[in-house]
Amino acid sequence: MITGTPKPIEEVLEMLEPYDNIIVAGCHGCVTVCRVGGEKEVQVLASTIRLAREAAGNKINIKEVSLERQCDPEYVESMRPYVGDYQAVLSIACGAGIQFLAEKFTTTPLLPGINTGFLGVTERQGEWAERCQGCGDCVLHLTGGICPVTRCAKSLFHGPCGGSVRGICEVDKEIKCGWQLIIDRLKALGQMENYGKLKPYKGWSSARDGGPRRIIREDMIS
Amino acid sequence: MKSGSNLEKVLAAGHFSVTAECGPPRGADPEIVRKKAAFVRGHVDACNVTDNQTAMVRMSSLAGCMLIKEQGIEPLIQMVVRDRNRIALQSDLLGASALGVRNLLCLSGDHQKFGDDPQAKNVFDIDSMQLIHLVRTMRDEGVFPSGDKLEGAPQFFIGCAVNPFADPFEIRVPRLKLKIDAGADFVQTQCIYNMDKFKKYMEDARKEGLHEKVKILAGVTPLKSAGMAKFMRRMVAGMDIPEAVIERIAAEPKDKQAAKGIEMCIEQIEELKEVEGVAGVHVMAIEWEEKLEEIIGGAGLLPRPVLV
Amino acid sequence: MTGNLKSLPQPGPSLTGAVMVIGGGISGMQSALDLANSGIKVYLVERSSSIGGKMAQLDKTFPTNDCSMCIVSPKLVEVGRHRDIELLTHSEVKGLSGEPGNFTAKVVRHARYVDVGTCTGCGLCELVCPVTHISTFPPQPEEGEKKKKLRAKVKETITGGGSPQPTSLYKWTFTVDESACSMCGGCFNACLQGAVKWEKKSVATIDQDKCTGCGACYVACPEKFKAITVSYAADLDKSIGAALYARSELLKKGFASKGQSDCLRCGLCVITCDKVMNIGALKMVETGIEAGVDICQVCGACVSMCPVGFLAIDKLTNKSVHLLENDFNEGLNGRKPINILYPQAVPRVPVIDEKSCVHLNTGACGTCATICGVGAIHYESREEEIEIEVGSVIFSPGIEVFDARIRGEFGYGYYKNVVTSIEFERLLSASGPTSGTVARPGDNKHPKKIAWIQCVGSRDHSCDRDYCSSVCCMYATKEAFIAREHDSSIEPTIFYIDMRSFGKNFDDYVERAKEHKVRFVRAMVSRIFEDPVTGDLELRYVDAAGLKRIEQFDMVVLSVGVQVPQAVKDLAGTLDIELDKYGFAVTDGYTPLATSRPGVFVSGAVNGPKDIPETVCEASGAAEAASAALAGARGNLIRVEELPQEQVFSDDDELRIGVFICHCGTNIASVVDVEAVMEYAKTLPGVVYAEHPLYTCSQDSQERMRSIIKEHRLNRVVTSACSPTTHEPLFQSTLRQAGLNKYYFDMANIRDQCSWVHPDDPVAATEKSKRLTRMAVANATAGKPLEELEFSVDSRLLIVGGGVAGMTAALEAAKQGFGVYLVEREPILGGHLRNLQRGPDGRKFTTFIDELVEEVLVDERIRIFTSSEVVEQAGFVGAFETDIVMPSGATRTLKHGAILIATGAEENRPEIYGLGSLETVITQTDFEQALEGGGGAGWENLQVTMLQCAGSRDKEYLPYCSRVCCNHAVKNSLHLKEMFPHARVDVLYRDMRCYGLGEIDYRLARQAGVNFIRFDPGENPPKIRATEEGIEITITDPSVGFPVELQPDLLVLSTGMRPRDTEDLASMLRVPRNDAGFFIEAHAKLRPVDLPSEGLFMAGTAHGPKSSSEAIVQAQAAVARAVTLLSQEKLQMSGVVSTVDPTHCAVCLTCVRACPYGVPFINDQHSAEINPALCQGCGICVAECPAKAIHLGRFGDRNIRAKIEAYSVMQS
Amino acid sequence: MLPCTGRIDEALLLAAFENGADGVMVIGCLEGDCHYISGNIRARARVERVYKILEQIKIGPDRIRMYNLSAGEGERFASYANAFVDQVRNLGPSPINLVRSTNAQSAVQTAVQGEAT
Repeated sequence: MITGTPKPIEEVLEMLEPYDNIIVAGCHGCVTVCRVGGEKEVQVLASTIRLAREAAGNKINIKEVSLERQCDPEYVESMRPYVGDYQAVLSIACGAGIQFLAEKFTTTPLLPGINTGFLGVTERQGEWAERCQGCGDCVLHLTGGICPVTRCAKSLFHGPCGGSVRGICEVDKEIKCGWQLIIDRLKALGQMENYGKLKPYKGWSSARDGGPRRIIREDMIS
Repeated sequence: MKSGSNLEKVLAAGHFSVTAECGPPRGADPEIVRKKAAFVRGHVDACNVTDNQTAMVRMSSLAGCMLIKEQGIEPLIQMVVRDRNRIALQSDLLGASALGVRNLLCLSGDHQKFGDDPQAKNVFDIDSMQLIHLVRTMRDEGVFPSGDKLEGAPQFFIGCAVNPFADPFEIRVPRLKLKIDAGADFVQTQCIYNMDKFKKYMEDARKEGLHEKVKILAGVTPLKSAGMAKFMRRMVAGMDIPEAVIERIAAEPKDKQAAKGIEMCIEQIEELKEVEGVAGVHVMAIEWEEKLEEIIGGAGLLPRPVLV
Repeated sequence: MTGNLKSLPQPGPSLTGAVMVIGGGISGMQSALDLANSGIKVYLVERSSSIGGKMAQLDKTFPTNDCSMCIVSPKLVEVGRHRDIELLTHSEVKGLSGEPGNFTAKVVRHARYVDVGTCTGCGLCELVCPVTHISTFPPQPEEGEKKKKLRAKVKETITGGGSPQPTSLYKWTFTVDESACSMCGGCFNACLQGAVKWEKKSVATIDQDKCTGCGACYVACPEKFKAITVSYAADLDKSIGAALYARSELLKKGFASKGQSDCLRCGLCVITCDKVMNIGALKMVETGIEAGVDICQVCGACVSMCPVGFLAIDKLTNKSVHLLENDFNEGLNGRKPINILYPQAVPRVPVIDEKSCVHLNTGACGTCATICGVGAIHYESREEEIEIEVGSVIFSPGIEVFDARIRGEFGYGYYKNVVTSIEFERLLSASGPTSGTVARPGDNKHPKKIAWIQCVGSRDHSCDRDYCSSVCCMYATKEAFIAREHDSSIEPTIFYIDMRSFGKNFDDYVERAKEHKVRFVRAMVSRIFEDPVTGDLELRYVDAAGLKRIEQFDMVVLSVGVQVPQAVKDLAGTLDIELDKYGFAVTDGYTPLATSRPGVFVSGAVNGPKDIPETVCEASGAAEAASAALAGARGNLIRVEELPQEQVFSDDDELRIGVFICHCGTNIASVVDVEAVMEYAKTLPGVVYAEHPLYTCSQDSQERMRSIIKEHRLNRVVTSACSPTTHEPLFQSTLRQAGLNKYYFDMANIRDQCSWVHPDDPVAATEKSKRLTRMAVANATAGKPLEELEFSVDSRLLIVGGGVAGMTAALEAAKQGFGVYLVEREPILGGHLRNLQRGPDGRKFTTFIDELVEEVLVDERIRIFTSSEVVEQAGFVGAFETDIVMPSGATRTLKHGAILIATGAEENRPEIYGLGSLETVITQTDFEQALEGGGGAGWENLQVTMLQCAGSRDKEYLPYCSRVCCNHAVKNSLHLKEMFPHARVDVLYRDMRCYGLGEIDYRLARQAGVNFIRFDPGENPPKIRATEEGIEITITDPSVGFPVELQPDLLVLSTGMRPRDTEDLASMLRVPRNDAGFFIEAHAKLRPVDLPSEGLFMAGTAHGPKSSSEAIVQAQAAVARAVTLLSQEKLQMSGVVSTVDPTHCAVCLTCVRACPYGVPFINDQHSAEINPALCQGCGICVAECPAKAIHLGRFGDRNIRAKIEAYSVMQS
Repeated sequence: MLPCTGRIDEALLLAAFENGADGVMVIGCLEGDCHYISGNIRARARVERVYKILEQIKIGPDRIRMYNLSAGEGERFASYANAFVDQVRNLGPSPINLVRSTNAQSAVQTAVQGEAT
């Protein structure tokens, strides 16, 4: 899922300074699951903003909405009837959702309420970790199912580097060396021969380096 | 001869070779390089010039190479893949070769987190292994990786670094093999203190016949003090300093520890000379270049052979 | 309710499906609840006016320090409200005839004078009753004789510290009725203010400007004329007594802060004595109050009326003065003749004590009846005798404490600062006479050094109390512990003989007490001397070193033992039950709850001294034993409530809210302006009806509520009254009876939260009441009907473990009519008891076990699986599915409604002192076996040393006390001495824990020459050398003070018990075990055989070490508890459970991870789902859900937000 | 009154402040003694979050506090309540209430109780 963290409230308040009538929009997708942008967070954030603003003698009116997903046009359209009644929308969906709103509602400023994080997994309740960078060219079959691009701090294809000590990355004690994980896994799978092969240079064009990406599947376009 | 460099020649002639290292300054003052070069000159077969080591911004490696070359030292350019994508790397390789640099060490580079600009974006377009391969392709096939023909192929004696003590244990030798397959001509190792472990490493490498495919220069660093030893053990990733080594230097009074460090380094080089497959030493006298002569000479490796 | 019994052979219609439970203490209550909850009608007969017994008197309970009242009061409420428990309080059993299955009991219901059905328990009668002392009533006129006014011959004048200060505060107005005035001038003479104008032969008049309202004239006016009338007096419409009380209260408030102690000249005392009590002993004179000390009846009414405490009863009479003692508070304070036993009493209905009530004795007073708003007081009540038909009887009348006066050397009764332990409980109790402040009775000083003296009336042959009372060591430790919690400067010391902390976690508790600076001194105190000036006490004792000691204490608590009261002994005679010489019921070790009379069962301390959890076990066990024979009649006599169809409302329906603002007598109304709150409530949106009943909870108010709901077509109801914890179920059932869903209701607690906490600020309290009412109305508006789903119950019981507990449980459950699966790991049934030989009564265990096995085998309702183990468990209460693996390796799924764990324990065999390698070192069990085999060669002169606590109470081995070893050692010693009188036994012990009647055998063993030598593992551990060559033991005998050398032939170790390996089972069933591996009960005190998960029970040594009799009791108890479930055809799930809105669920697993019970799961519809049968209703998932997709019935966001929003709406 | 403090969430606590509370007390069972095993621990975390929010938006963190009590500690409850009311009195009306109306009587507190009986 796409993860994120709440923006510091001071930053949000600063963004909102010019406005006194806004929408706080949550998303029922990934950000609900990672507990940063669901209906409950809409309530908490809206309450927090109202309190802060009223205390500062600068009351703000907030409409609280939570879209099924902010990344699908039909759901986004459901806001259209009333979005014009507000000065701005503070979205706590991921960056994709926020932009999609901005794209659809061209006259309304869209403000981010969260910092979008990464494509990750829930390691346990309250702890998420990155697993994929969406490079568009998956090599997981060669690396024991562990992504060298994401899991190695240097995205090395022939790791580990000298900074790997006892399975820990030199960058941070909390980061496991991705290459140690890959090697452990290859060993367990009996696929160490994959390690000994020189990998071709990574083609980054399928990643973000090729410009904003688009997937078109003709068979599905109706 | 792949590159025709002095180092390549010395090694090819079967001499026990010596390289050293020279870090460019954190500034634009060429005199600093020249001063360091004076300590190195005549004592080595080639001298490494580091490339923004530990992600601290320094004078560029190529400029450093040129400055020491002016001083009559054969340069060995280090090149990390952290800061440059494959376009910049190719371009710099061509430039270095054009300027007469013939020795190259391909590295990943320390993570930017440790340097001046931890907020910087890293590149890592290709990794060091792929850089070796890239250089070899350009040198041996005379083409760009893209397939286009080069207007003059670069000439490099291609090196890489290995850490015989790094985790995980089981990939140390396979990894060396991989580098050889990629195109490495020589390797310089991380500085060695644990001789037992290093000998075991060499034994494993010999089993695979790797010592015959690549020239192995064993890294050594003289210890200035017991404190430094402890610091390195604690702070430098993959540094294996046995307790006995530390005890030995710590047994000396403080003012005698530096001399002891040099004595121990010389002993170590003597010992390395006897290890089958070790083709030379890489003496990293970090900010202590003035002792190079004492060390290298002490180990009976002076004067350096001059080959034409 | 009879659904599960359809398959039962009906033993004929003649059985009576009812049980009479005698005694309403914790034992009787538990029996009653277990019976009534399994379809048996209960008559609960209790001598005193309310149930609760001794436990209600206790402050805290060991070893958890739970508040006793807190944990017992839910039981009280449940018993009080139970449809199938008929409470016969203030009643006594006078006879029992008939046969088991069909008894007829004669029960005398003493006159209570207060109607239990009408009374609301408001307590106002108790407040207004002016009587505080035991009166000496004047002789009553013979029939037809005219009542004569008494004339005082001896008079004393009470003069105060200063001159009387006339007050005309809250003045009454006295006027002369001209038509009635006899012109005698009595009033003129009586008036001290010169306010009466009178001339001979003319009518008197009163100058209102001069009159202070003292009523001297009123009293002086001769009875036959009654020419002076009172007006402008609050509550005068009720009675003069009520009016006097009202004015007295007002004056008390008015002078409360003024430090007034001189006479006010209010005249209330004089009027009370004359007009209320018809005595007329008091008169107002210039210098004060003149008392006719010879005619005073010593009722104390004048003193309680006096607003400033000017009068003292002993100055007003020449008779001896006796305070009417509050028995519940052990006489530490007083009570009124009309008295509610204690604040949480059930029924919370007073009783009038006919010995001290003035009205019942002289016809005077009668104030309480005039003040009672519901007319519940009936002076004409008379004792009545009723007959009740029951199938069985449970005898659980409880015990009393030893009369400490018998041990004169401690000065109890003379030395004021020597109290009994039960008195000390009341001193600690927040609801006790000192409101929980530890003060010594002599001078109310806070004592620092307090001593507890153990075994007062226990283990004492001299006063015929040979037995150990079992509970004193622990309660003394608890009292000392709690006393220090109340006041950390207290230094408690406990003087004891043996520390008998033999129960589960008891030793830990004692250790904690030691850490909390409770000092334990092993010494017998020989005498106490009181310093007559200071009231301090001097204790004399001999310490461990044998030195005579003298130590001063501020206060002494006598740890009095328990004993069977004479009345109980008499009752046992009436019931024809055999008692032992001490008065405890005689029972058999294998049927420990059956008395000598078939059909009559016994439970609680009358069956031998015991603590609360053991009593609760016995109570459940007795319920089981009493109902086993009545299983065929189950459900015959219970009442089924007929309820009307629930009305269905849609969201569009008009809101019609009814609000009831309760006065609670004066509880609320004396502070909160209930009328104003009611008027305010009427203004709230949706409210169509509001009223302010005097007692909303009274029976007639509830009937009225029903009719109002119908009449006004209400669809929501709000009460602003007392605590929802106690009263919400009542109101909810009224709603349901009126056809409303019971969740269309909310309640504001304006008593506890307004009138009680803000008595001094009526305005704010009223405003807060409005606010709370507004919030409750908002919440009721947001209310939604909730459904309480029903599901079928599988009536079978799974029992894991086929030892004595498991087999007993199986047999009993089968007798109760339920199918049983009995799963035993071993190939044969019998468990650990097979290794033991004989019970304390000398009968062989093997015979008993074989009989038991035989019975289990032939019972076709019991399916036995030996060599089988539980491997998988699923489902929930009422519908479990358990997989077992059978010896063939095949798995079988058993379906059942409840689970009983009886996995047992085994003898501990640590490798110490050569046990296991030397033939001369054996365990008690080995020794018992050897004795059973007749001993060995040369045993005539065998020398045996027994080492107690060998690997027990030892952190390295078993840290806990195994409870049975001391008795085991005594039993084996006696057996050996009996077989070989010349054999020698030395028992090395730490504390001989021969609790209860075990003490008697301990005494016999000492008399038989068994030598007991105490050791302390820290101070004088025995030095033991056991080798092939022999055994050498050196120990310092503290009784003589020098080392003793022993060279026994045999070293017998008491090694204790350890639980069987149940780790897998416990994790499968998700039930907790303690560090030692024993299962942890749901509640240490009141749910001793329940496991924390619903539908799971345990019995026997799986719970903790215990004797076979105790295991049998637990087995019976566990079956009783299981039957309360298994006998239900259906179980109802709570409506207050969490439900997931599947259309909104993000399937994020948050709830799955957050639920402490692991209930939510993701279903095949890709939504989280919560099984309402498993949901505990805590709402943790609701608060965590990031999509707000979970709703907790009646605690949803809409409810809470409605309340929060209503909080802030400022009233208009 | 709630079945367990585990039921209360941050949005509701903030709503109390929005609705004019000057302070909020959350009262749960003693830690380790939660009737519902872990509800009070969850509640504590939520209260801590609201504490931080109140601090950041300058309403004042000391206006919220969680207390743990057993059912038998009436006296202690009273003393906690009094202490908290005093604390909130010292803080004065919440900035919200100050802004809203100088005339409006400042409400002192709303108590959210988690009672597990």
